[in-house]
Amino acid sequence: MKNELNAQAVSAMMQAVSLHVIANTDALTDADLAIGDGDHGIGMRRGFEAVLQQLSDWEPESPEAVMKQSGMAIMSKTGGAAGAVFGTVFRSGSKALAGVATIDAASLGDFLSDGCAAAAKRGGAAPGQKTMLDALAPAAEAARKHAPDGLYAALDAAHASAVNGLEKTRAMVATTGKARSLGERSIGHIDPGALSICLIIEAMRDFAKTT
Amino acid sequence: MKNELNAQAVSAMMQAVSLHVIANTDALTDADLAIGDGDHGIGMRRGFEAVLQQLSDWEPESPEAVMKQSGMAIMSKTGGAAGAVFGTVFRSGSKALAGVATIDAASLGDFLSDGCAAAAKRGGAAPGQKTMLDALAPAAEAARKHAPDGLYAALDAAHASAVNGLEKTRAMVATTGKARSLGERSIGHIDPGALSICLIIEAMRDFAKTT
Amino acid sequence: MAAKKILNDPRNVVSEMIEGLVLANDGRVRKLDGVDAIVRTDLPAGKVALLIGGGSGHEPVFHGFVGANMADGAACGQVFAAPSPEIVYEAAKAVHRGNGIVFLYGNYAGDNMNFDIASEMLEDDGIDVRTIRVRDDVAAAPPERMDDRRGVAGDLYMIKIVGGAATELTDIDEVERVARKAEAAIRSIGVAVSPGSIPETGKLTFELGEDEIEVGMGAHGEAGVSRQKLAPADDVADQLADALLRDLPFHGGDEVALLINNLGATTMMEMLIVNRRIRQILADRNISVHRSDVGTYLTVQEMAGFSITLMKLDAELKHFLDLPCDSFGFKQP
Amino acid sequence: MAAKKILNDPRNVVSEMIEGLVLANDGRVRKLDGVDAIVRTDLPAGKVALLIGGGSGHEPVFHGFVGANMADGAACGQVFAAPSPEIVYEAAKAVHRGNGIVFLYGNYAGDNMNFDIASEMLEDDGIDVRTIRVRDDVAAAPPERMDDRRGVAGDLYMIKIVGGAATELTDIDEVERVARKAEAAIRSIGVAVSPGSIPETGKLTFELGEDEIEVGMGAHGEAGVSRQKLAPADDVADQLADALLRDLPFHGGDEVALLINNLGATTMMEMLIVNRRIRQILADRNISVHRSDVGTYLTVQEMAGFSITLMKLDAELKHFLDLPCDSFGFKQP
Ligand SMILES: Nc1ncnc2c1ncn2[C@@H]1O[C@H](COP(=O)(O)OP(=O)(O)O)[C@@H](O)[C@H]1O
Ligand SMILES: Nc1ncnc2c1ncn2[C@@H]1O[C@H](COP(=O)(O)OP(=O)(O)O)[C@@H](O)[C@H]1O
Ligand SMILES: [Mg+2]
Ligand SMILES: [Mg+2]
Ligand SMILES: [Mg+2]
Ligand SMILES: [Mg+2]
Repeated sequence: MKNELNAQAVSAMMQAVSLHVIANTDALTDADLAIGDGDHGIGMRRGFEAVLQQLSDWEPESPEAVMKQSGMAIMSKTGGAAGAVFGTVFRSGSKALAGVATIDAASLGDFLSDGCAAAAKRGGAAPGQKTMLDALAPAAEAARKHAPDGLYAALDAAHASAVNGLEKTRAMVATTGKARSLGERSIGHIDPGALSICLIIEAMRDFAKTT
Repeated sequence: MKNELNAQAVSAMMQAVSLHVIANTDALTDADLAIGDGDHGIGMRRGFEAVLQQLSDWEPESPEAVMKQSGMAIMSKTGGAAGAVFGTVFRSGSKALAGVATIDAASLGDFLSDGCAAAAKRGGAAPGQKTMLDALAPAAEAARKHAPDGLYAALDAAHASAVNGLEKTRAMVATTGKARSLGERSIGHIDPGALSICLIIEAMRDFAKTT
Repeated sequence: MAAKKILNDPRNVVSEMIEGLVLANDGRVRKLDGVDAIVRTDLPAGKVALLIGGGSGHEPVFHGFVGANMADGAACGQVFAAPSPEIVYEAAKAVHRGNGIVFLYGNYAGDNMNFDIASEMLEDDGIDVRTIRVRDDVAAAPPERMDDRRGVAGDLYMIKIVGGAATELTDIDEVERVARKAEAAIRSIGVAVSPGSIPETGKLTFELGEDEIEVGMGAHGEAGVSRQKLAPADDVADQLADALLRDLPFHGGDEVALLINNLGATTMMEMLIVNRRIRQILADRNISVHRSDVGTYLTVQEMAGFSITLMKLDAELKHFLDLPCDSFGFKQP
Repeated sequence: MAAKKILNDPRNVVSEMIEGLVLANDGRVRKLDGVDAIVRTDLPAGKVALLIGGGSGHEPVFHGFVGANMADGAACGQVFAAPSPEIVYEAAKAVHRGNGIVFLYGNYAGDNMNFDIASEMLEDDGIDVRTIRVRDDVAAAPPERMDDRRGVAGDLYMIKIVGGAATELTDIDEVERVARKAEAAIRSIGVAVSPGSIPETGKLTFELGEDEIEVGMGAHGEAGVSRQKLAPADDVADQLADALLRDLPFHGGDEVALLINNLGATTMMEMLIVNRRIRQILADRNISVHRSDVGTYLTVQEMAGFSITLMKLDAELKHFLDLPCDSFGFKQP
């Protein structure tokens, strides 16, 4: 378990994240079938396949570059609401890593937190509206709070908070995105984008554990 | 059991025929679903509902008029192949009744026989092509042959021959009408129009029996 | 399984449909009193008349194609049932302008007999009637038995061309000549993916396995050339194109019109993907596409599937095919 | 139950569809190299550009409406997914003729965000971009929350009007004024009878009981105002008309355009029967129909169902709506 990840390691981590998201395509699709249009899984797969393609055979100069290029790939290939918000998380979040040669728990927390703020701004939404923000915002907060405990511990806490946030979306009424018009009928279902956040942070945590 | 039917009785008989055909709408539709487009039942119902409407509240002057008006009603309301051939059977067959005040077994045989010839001419088909002719032609022949035995016996023989003809259509390959393109696949199914002929003659026979 | 549709009393579908169709034409067509037929309101005097018609349920064929440079009137049967001689006769009388009438319809026993009876009635009235039967479905019979072929989506191009000819040519012999030339130059074949149903019975007109399609299925669910496993779009397109190309046959250097017709419930996406492949095949054979139409022209209620039509063109056919028109079901600037 | 379609590799549907669409346009549009966007080949210099777009799978919306007097280009997303900012940006650059660009698309979170990102990129390049979001679906939210309303079949009339304005008016402020007026005057509502599916997943996007319909269903299967029992066509028409008429509201003396749109697999017969009823209702209220369009404009793959759109017209809107056009998906002589 390392506490610092250099550019190569961040690239390896993002490849692990991509494989994990892609492996869960069907679960994401099913979640979106329940309250949206059923394309979240294939959209995220397109985006993270593009991330894999971008990162393989490429020597990144910095963690910031890895996250920025990942964001660009997601934004250009995912499409839909997810392309814009997940692309924004990585592209805008990467600015928090400017000038750092390695990521540690603190900078990762900053990355998540800034990414979350940028996504909220982009979509004009706030936590509580049954979106990926409901998993990302508590995850970012937990990562920052547990930064002193090291990278793995911070990500583990972030993941637990994301999952907790995901579960809370079940009780929420969607007021943005395609689920919005479901109104009360969206109650009882998790938000697909929030599930994606859980998967992403889970893969980051597992990567940190085995590195 | 009468051996002669005057205009009023012929009208009553055609009303009984109409009710019998209408009561068998579903069976005719199902037969047409197997080898055609599935509308024979509703087509015959439309036609014979029009016959009922024509004959009720109308004092016919002759058996010929009853058959002719029935043919006109069928021709104008049934539509499809059945409208033309069944309309022709009654309209053209009626000419065999010109000048007669009552129908007996012999004139009924002439009616069926002339109607059959006219329908064959109209459709350019001959028995053996899996059409209503395969029930009508043997029925007409039997009616003529058994004319000396009286009206009921002639119609009973005609009905038996029609049913026998109907059963034979099962083994035939359709070479006209909508079933034509089924080719070999039409084998094993009865012809819907031939079933209609059986129903019509069956109702005539039953009427003759109870009159 | 029964079909699920938003209708009123299913016995009234045809009369209510005609009412809706006349309204959708915004004054350009009218319904005949008491007869299921529609005719143009702006019929020029002295023109050769074009009357089309057939069973309903295939909208926009036939009654959607009444208008200037297309048909002058349409006789409407009940669903999948040819119109009665009475309807055809009344419609013919209404469109006749003293210069003869061309009957144009699909080659089905029911239509042939009913239109023929009407034609005999009109001839008794001294009216000159010419009959053209569309027989474009190559799946129905081999070329030696053209008379056994059904009329399918080629109806559109036939109506377009004969409609143009009947507008511009004043001699009915000439209109008939163009019509026969067009009829000899057109070929279609379809594939069905799932069945349609007649509103009044609610019953599906045939059954197909979950992974089966039927190549050559007719416009009422009549059986086609082969029932086979669902295959990739390119393979299906290859098979259909092959059946068409060798039938006329079409040759390198030919100019054609290409029609891809939605039988009802097929997505535009599927049809465009098939269009892509058909265009590749035609390009490979050096057959040039003068015009193409991809859309919904002859339907079989909610049947899923599509058909492909190829028509070999010469300068005269191109001219009539390309004339502008503004009918309910087909508009051409 | 999985959907049954004739396709090649379902991951390639959008690229193959675009190829087929470009070919079906016979030279009037081209695809951008390496980008899922199409643009007119005959773009006049100096005109205000109109760029439309959105997820694919709704053909002919959006990419079928590119052509003279309609849109100059379309950015195509994957099925039911807004196009990425990159696609929108490249398409915008390709249609820009130095006089600013109007973005016109349906009001969905995904489209809004992706088009907004592209718009920021273009503004960085010094290009004037105006954004119009179609929000015609009254079922999505009450009038107080117009911003929560989705764009549905009203897209067609919006593209037609803004396309005309962007052709004839040289000042982008004027084009924007017309677009905002049009957008405020249009209302739609739909009813779904059976679901559609995304080719890549093959899964139906929702489930309905055998005798259930959903009034107000969105263009991707988003829930509507009520799930109810299958009812007679006249009752359904009454319910939909009522929702529309009281929303703007429409008044006696108004002149409107009426659009009845097939969501995919509904028969023309059903739509004409509904048209009949809607025309009766409008006549009863003394609302006159300037024009009507009954056809297939915005689909949701093989979804069965239809939508009704009413647009209140003035002389200016009528003028732009009635300009001739010849796009793949909408032709007007
Ligand atoms: N305004 C928004 N802000 C943040 N996230 C959003 C917003 N709108 C949608 N999302 C997220 O996007 C997810 C849906 O993504 P996806 O299904 O791929 O796109 P689409 O809704 O365009 O089909 C939702 O589950 C939600 O988490
Ligand atoms: N050429 C013909 N001569 C005699 N009878 C025919 C001919 N063509 C069809 N028929 C009869 O018509 C019946 C079909 O009638 P129907 O289903 O009502 O009409 P359609 O075939 O137009 O749908 C067939 O079963 C057959 O008996
Ligand atoms: Mg989605
Ligand atoms: Mg039949
Ligand atoms: Mg029929
Ligand atoms: Mg989507």
